Amino acid sequence: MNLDEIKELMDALAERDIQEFELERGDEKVRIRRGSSDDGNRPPYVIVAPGVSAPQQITEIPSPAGEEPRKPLDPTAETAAPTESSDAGLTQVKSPIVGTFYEAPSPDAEPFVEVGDQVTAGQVLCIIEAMKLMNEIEADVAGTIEKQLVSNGQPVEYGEALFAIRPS
Amino acid sequence: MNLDEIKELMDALAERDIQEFELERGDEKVRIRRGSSDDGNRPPYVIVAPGVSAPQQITEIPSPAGEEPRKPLDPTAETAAPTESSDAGLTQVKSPIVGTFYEAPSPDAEPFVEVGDQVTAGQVLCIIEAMKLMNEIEADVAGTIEKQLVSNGQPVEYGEALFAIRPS
Amino acid sequence: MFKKVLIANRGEIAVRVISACKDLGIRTVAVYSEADRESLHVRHADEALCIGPPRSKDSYLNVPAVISAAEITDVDAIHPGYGFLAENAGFADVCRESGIRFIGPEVETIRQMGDKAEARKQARAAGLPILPGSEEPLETAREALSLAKDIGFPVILKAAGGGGGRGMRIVREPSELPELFHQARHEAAVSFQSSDVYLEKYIEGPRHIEFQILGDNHGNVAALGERECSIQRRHQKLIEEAPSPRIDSKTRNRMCRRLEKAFERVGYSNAGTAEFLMDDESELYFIELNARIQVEHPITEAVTGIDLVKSQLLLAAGEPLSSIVSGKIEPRGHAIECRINAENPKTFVPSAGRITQMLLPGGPGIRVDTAAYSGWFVPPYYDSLVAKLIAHGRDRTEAISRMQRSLGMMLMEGIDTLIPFHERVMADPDFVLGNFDTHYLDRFAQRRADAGMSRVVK
Amino acid sequence: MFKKVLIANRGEIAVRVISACKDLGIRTVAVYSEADRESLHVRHADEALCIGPPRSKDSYLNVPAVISAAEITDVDAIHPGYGFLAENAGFADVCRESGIRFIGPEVETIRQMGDKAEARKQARAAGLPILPGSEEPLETAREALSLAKDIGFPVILKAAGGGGGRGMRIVREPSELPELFHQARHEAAVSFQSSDVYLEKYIEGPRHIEFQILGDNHGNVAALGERECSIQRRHQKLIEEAPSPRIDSKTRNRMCRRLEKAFERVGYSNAGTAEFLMDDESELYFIELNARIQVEHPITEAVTGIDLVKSQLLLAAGEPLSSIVSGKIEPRGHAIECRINAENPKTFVPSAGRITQMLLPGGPGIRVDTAAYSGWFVPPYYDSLVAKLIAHGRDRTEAISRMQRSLGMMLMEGIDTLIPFHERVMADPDFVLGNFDTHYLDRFAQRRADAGMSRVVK
Repeated sequence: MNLDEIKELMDALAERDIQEFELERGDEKVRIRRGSSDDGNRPPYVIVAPGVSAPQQITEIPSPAGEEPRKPLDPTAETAAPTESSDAGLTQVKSPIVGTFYEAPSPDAEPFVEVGDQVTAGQVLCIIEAMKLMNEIEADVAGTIEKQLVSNGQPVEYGEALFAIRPS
Repeated sequence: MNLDEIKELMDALAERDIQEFELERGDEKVRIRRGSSDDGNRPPYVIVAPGVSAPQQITEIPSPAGEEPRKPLDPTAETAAPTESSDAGLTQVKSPIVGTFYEAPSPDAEPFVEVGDQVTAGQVLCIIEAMKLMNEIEADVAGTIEKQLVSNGQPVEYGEALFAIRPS
Repeated sequence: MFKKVLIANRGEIAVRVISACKDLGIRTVAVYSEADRESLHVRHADEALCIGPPRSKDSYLNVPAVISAAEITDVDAIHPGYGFLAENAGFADVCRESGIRFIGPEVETIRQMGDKAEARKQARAAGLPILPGSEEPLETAREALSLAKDIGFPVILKAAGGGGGRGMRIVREPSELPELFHQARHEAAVSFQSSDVYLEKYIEGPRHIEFQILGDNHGNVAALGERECSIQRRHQKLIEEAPSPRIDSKTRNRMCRRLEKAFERVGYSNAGTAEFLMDDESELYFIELNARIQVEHPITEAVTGIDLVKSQLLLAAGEPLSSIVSGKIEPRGHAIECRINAENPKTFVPSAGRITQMLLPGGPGIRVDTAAYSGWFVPPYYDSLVAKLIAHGRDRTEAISRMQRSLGMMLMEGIDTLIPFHERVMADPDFVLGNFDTHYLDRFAQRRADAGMSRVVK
Repeated sequence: MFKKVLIANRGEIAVRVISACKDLGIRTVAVYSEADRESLHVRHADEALCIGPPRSKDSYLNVPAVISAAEITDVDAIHPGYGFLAENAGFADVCRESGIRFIGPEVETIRQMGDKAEARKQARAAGLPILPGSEEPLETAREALSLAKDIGFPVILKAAGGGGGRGMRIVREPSELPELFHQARHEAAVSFQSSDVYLEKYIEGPRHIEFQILGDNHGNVAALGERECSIQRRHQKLIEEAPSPRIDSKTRNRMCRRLEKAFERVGYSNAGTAEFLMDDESELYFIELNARIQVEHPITEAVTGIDLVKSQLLLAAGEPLSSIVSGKIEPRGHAIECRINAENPKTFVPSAGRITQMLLPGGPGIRVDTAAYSGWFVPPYYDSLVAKLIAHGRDRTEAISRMQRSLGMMLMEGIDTLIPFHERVMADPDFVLGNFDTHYLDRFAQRRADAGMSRVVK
């Protein structure tokens, strides 16, 4: 199915007021959902083969200390998080690298930002240290820091959410 | 299924005010949902891996000669068979034992019954030979023999359908 | 060689026999009950026939149904697996009359070995060590005392008609004997309508040791070494290993040579297992012979490199033993089997149901024999064994670590299994040191209960 | 011994390394890309970290991400598996600088062995047989002819900068040489900006033979015998076996002793594989050394009983070789590995997708190494190997019959796999007789195409 066909399909759905559509054919799979999503609480659509969920539930989130109990890693959790009603409209700043999170430029300095601060796009929010290199992480959008999701000195993996910003 | 067929299908759904539709056929799978979604709590749609049915589809029906191709054994077939429209109202006489089916008491005798015959409950319909013993199989109900499902001299397994009777 | 074999069994052993047939290019016929329509043995066989409803007596134990299935599929031979019809001399007889080779010993041997007193007599005549005791019922306490002194204490008094512990008395001191003798006779008389009582040497904490036997149709027998099967719960083996941590090479060789002589004398053919009790001085006493393949045969396969089920087929077809066993057999490394039963790992209550997800471990030294798969419904009608996990290593330590690792990497979701139980045993210091006997699990359970209790008290 | 090891890999080899760590009681850290969130190595490791997006260069090949992951999880060592960072001297160097043990040979050895010309030079100096040829580029056809006559025809002319067949000419007769020499030089000049051409002995139908090496940090090296890996498609091995059907005990022992001397000389430590070409007179010529564990290591494990990955960990931790290898190593039985790739069995086109149902074979002599499971989505980003099926038997015949049987009993639905391809090879008389070389699959495909054609014509 090429792009034109997909567009045609979308038009067909709109004309006929069809809300959801799915097609699987060999390797190809298409799924379309129309209209306003008033069902924000609904978990994101996930294709779950019956078996697949099992191993995931048992895999663990990294805990460098290796001692404290680790919460189960749910592969849908990450995408699900932003859709939580309280998080609606929030933008997450995620770690682009594996490393250690620092909220301040040096141990005795003030944090770059605190919850409630107004930030501008491009403003430095924190540092991720990887291989002795300090990587500054910037805000993608202007807005208000609503949440700091990791604590100072905590190891973070790739894609881990660091801050939630309410865009202004 | 091509795009035109899909559109036709959507129209058919709309005309008939059908809310949800799903089709699986070989590799192809299509799912369509119409109208406003008020069922926000609905668990996410799950595509069930066809896994479980797989081994069944490959198991084979016994073929004592061991040479001719064998049709796939579908575990649901047996229960499905009587619900076919043409078979509605028919009663199947099944083999209570494993053995060889004989339609007549001896090779040169007439068959016990033929298609179209009226039979009474308890009337002998055939013989299943097992371990040199001839076991007479009787009709459970009175009625008309509509079908003879195995042929003379054919091996039968436990539960295999032998005749279809339309009860009178 | 046979062209086509019917497997009169289900589950992992049916799959195992089908595998051996495939290795030899033999076509296979599976039989199944209505509850086993989705079972793997049905899938893997060349042909499959439904032979009856779920209950064993109507299907897998239904001799006419099995024989009819064999006749209409025109097979040369039937492999009975273990359990069901495996040691049924009547069935073996019907096979012979129907011109179908029964894969196992001759009918007469099965019958003889099925009678424990007769088997004991044969063993004694063949020079195998048996538990010392009275051959005839004892008339008086005095007679009993005299014999007990000859044998040495402790001894056990057993009702001749007995079973289930009734009419049974363990006697540890000569002074106790007269009183206990009269108690036993009285209880025997009340329970079994006969006051006949026998006396036998009593072994306090015996180990269960068994030797694998293979015999051909030409008078040759080989003993392939032992398995230790002391980890049992209510006489159900749960963990087996080969070799035994308590049998040295010299003892093994001596016993193997004695067994070979003894079983050549009775003309034993095909696979068999001689079961022994071992006391704490490593003395072995013959108890009985199982005239079939055992559940735990893979551990012997691991340490000898000999495919026992393939051997059964070859031997039944008349092949000489020399084509299977050549030269002296020394166990190579160490193998352990854990029986993964569909049972609650604490209460041992069977757990039928659908397996929603399954992961089988792999890697070096790991073998899994199973008929289960992701999505399969474990039926409630049959025994609870759903998989056998076998770990083979260069020594016992490596075998244990591989077993621990693979238990941890194995998953059967949707049903309870003994996997957590086995993990606990593998981590138990007594197991690791080889300090156990057939009462091990009682103590193990007790210790764990005590530990739990004390934790609660604190 | 290490307390915690990070596995810088994915798929079956990551699971394999985790297994070896578990056997030694070492804690494990898995790293994974976003595409591998549901992968088994993530499940089986004690800890797991996402290190980047699906593409390998952003995750599994991303040195800073891997090193950071190792630092924040505080591991002692990193096992690189095969592929990805396994033979990356730069990565090994960063590990050393970061105070993390790289499980493999020393950085200098990796670097040396990564340079084929240098490796060849070292091998020659150490007395290993290499393909006779020119050490320097040849200036004139006359020079080439003279060398070719010394070596014997056929010879091959190769562009110094070459690759992909360009600038390559096989010369079968002295008379052809001048013309082909000029062609090769011209093509080399056009393609690689250098007209430099080398000459080497050409082996018509070489067999690919490789020897497994283990070395400790104390100067000791053991060669554990060979693997034959001639069944290849476009230089990708598909089927391997140990021992080679064409190497006898004497040749094996002689080559093992030579390799031990040669690699002790270069101070080789940890696991490695010396690759050779073998001509039709069973002469072996060294080509290169792979300084890592190989995909096909399980067949050596099967016939030697030595756990090679566990050995890597032990050796990297400083254990002496004598604690792993004792006495003379003779292969026990025969082992074959089939690579079950997620590929179309006829076109070899990779097939990503969800595995809807999976059955793994068991029984005697069967090992399956896989990271796949029923319900898993095979991602399209990495190599197509989804499982390794290893069959071990008392002899090659038994290994082949076990492989055939278990291929037939293995199932991976939802994706294409090479299972049917392997079934065809196992049934091919040339394979069964051991008559093959690295061109076998071309002939095999051609024969099948011809057979198909003639059927159509009729």
